Amino acid sequence: MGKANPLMPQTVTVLDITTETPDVKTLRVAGKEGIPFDFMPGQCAMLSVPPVGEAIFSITSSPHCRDCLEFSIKRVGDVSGVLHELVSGRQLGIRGPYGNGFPVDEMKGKDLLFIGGGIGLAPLRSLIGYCFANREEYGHIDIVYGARSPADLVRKSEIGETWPEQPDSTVYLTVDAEFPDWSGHVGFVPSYVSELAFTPENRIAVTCGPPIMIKFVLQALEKLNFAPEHVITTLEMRMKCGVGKCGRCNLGSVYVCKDGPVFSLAQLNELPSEY
Amino acid sequence: MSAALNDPATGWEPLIVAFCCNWCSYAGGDLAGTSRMNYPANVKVIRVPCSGRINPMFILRAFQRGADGVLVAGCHPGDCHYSTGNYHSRRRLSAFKRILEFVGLEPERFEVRWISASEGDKFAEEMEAMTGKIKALGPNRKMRDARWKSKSLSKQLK
Amino acid sequence: MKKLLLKEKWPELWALLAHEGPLYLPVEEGSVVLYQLWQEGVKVNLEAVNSTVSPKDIFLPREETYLRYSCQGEMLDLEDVESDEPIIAFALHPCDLKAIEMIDRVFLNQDPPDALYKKRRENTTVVALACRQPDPYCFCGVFGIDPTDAPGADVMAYLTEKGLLLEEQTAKGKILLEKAAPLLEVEADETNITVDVKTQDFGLQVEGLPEDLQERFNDPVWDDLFRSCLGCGICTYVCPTCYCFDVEDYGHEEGGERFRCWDSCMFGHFTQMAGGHNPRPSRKERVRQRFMHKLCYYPETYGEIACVGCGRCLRSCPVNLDIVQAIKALGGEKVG
Amino acid sequence: MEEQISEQTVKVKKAVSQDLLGGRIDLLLGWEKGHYWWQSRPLFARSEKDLERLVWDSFCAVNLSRYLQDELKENKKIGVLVKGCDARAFNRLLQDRIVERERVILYGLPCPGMLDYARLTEEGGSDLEGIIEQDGTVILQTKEENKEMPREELLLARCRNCMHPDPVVYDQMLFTPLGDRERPEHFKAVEELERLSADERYTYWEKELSRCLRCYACRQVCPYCSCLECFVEQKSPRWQGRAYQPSENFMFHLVRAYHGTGRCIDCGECERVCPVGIPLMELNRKLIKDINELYGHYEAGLDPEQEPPLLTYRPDDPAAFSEK
Repeated sequence: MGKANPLMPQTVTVLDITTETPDVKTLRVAGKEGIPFDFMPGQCAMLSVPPVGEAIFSITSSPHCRDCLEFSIKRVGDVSGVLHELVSGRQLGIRGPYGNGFPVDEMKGKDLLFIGGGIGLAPLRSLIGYCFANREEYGHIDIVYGARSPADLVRKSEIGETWPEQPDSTVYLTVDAEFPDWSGHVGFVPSYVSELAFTPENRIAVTCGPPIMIKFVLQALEKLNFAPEHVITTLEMRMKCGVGKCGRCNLGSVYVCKDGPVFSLAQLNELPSEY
Repeated sequence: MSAALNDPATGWEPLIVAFCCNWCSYAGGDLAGTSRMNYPANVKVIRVPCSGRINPMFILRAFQRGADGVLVAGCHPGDCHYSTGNYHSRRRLSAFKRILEFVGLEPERFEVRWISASEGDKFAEEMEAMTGKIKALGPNRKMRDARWKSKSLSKQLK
Repeated sequence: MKKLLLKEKWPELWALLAHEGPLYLPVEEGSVVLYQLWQEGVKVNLEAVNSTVSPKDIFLPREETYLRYSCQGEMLDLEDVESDEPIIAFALHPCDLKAIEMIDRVFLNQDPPDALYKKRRENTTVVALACRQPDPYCFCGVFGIDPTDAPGADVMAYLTEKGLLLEEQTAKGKILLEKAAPLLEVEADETNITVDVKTQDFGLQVEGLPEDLQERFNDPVWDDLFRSCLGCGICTYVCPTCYCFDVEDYGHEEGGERFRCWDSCMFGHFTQMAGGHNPRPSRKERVRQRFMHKLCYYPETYGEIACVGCGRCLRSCPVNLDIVQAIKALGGEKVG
Repeated sequence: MEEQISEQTVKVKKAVSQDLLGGRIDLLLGWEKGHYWWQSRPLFARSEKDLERLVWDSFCAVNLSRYLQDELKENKKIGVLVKGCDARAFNRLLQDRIVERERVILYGLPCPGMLDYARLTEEGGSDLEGIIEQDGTVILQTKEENKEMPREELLLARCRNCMHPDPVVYDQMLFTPLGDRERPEHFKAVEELERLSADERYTYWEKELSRCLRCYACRQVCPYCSCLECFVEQKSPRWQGRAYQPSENFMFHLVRAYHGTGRCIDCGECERVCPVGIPLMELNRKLIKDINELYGHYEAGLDPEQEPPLLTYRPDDPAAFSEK
């Protein structure tokens, strides 16, 4: 079913749903034999709940997890709204994977700097998981992650426990303002990045978050002398087909759904800034 | 309505959607019920705060999804709980009724009636009368969405 | 060898072909000519040069259901909806076929191919009709299209005084003409069937324009060109090379269908994201997108401007903000 | 007439150039020629050079008031050339508080009606080369011989029905007003449809609407369609589906027309721009006719102070349904 028609989804079952923050939930879904398709970190999938429709989400789990796919989803629209209401056991439609994914091969042997904000951790988490699973391929790993408030930090067990315990890696957390139960760093992600003064030598920075955060992170990295080729981000656009045909996610002649969503800053500088 | 009831071959029964104003007509319907007056089960009542709340899109949506007739029932002019809602709806719904007829809907399929909270008998009579007229006309196909399939009865009873 | 179908036998041919499967041909309704399904009583118009809306909907229908779903409890059942009918597309003009070739590149040649489109393309036998005289809006010559020749067609047809001269160009075309054989006669006189059709060129010179535009995304020309645009979707819907679509569900929580339908980059909600952000928030960005796609992005990928000079946007745009105006504003004019 | 029109163009240019070049207005909305002699398109003039392209001829059909909603966001004061219908459209926008009167200067153009290229070619053939206008007649120049026709018979359908060729609101009237007209056949098409049976009417509309492409040109061009969010794009509830089903066609066209009850200025722009020739004015005029019959004569856009009929009521109003 659905092999011939790229728009045709297959069904997967919701294994469970966890509430991450007041507006983010993580869904774990699986087909009869675990993950419905192979994918690489940074790729996306189209989830559908009829009659509400389809929407594209980045895959949050790491490819080495074969049992299920994870999606951390923020409630912003109709489809994300109905996904939040699903209960475990319920089936939904899925098709994918879409997009290019992160350049995991080019990143080999490099130190990595992951910069995430809010729900922007979703695609990064897949990549972080991949790098930890292939730990010997990569150098030192720094993770800078922030959110509006402590309550808005997603994947708390990973950012708080799993990742800091990994060898040769550091996790830096920050929130936008002072909170009574927060003893960590306070401040916006971009300024924290500047403060931490990462050096660009042999390092690749990967950032994902709200557009305004990305904008200032890119500026901060530029000031730290990161070459545009070594700064990587992912874009979000409205998509309908996922296969470069329906016509809405293009930046010039490049389609975010198939040529992206991952771009280096060098690539983005060459494209119309329509995102 | 179940698919079976809507199928002419197996004994078609009309489906009538009645938008009833909370303060008069819905109470009139209640009174008809508590006074044990009989009115046909074909009528599905939707309570609205005022006949002035009726957006013509409600009426079209009802026809799209299988209504054979639509009734809007409100307080008598002058008796509106919000003082002038039904004066406005009289103008609006008159214009809308005419345009519905202009594109080919039979006049009997869309009606407006003023029914007060004390007129339980009138409520029952109007429902009876409308059901009779629609039965005579037969099922409505106009403006109905051919893709719409009735939901199963079990789901509706939930 | 060309075969002649006498005028008086046309209706017989329509009836015969329609019996085989859906037969689309130019049908006149008042002032409008559209490619519609043939049925008894429709007014076929083979004289019309360009239909009001392009015949692209034969291959990319305005609306196409491809999935039915049903949901019982937790279970979701998704079922492919397939249609396998042999289609006949009759009297398509060379420019429209050239446009189909342009859509083919996106929908067939680019991985993954679009299954729905592919099936329709494969199932369709195309009879092209050579133009005899151009419409005042035609400017296909600007793009090097020969209005009397459609290499991609299965059968090539020519209007003559007596009727239609038909010539097979492919195996599919041969089958079609074999079916029609009883109605056809061998035509001895084959001269004078193609005339030299000269379309106007508005003084356009499009060579080099795509390359030139690559640097002009932020050109001030865009600050004014869009102003008269009303923000309707006429240009994209009548255009033979526009192919954007939307996907939508119809039904309720128990069952229904999913279909795709035409959409237009001229609409504000086309790129509107769920969270409210819109990368193309105003008519300026949308007008730029439409013309840049035709004149720069598409050629960047496929080497050819995505316009065939059919003139439909010149005819139908309520404010004459058509592709010729855009090309002129962008400097695509002959010098001197 | 060709000369007269050109003369008129000169006069229009003169009138507006003082204001534009003198800085009284930042932008002038007028018309310029399109690619063809039968097309005039909107001109957004800011300079003397722009003004050179200005024309006022028999093809200036586009309603320029429609652009005010957007252009007033960027310009302090705008001058607009208005025909009779454009001026009523302006009143409509005033009434909905879309525009501020003091930020607009209206140059009134009494309008003899705009010519319809489709009618011209119907009479003169598709190879029509041009026209010459002479008081009330049009000479069609064809390859063979010229044909003379009464101008009235070559107008756009909407102009043949126009009762108010003179702008009802203006700051400066540029030419001698033409006076109101009687249009006894104004509701003729509506009355003919009314005489059909319900089923015949339904078949008629189902067929006419089936051509609808949902390009929304009728909405975009309309001076009463100024909602920031149209019901068509509303997401929850989702009223308008995107399918081309009869039910969806009726939803769009009935609601679109109905939203114009007591607000439609009868300008016919929707019908003019419809690329597939849907007789939209028959729906709009039906509503105008019924409102007139039920609640007294009203013409939208004539007087912005007069309350639109659906915004008011009288306790003794009649109804189109039984009130027993």
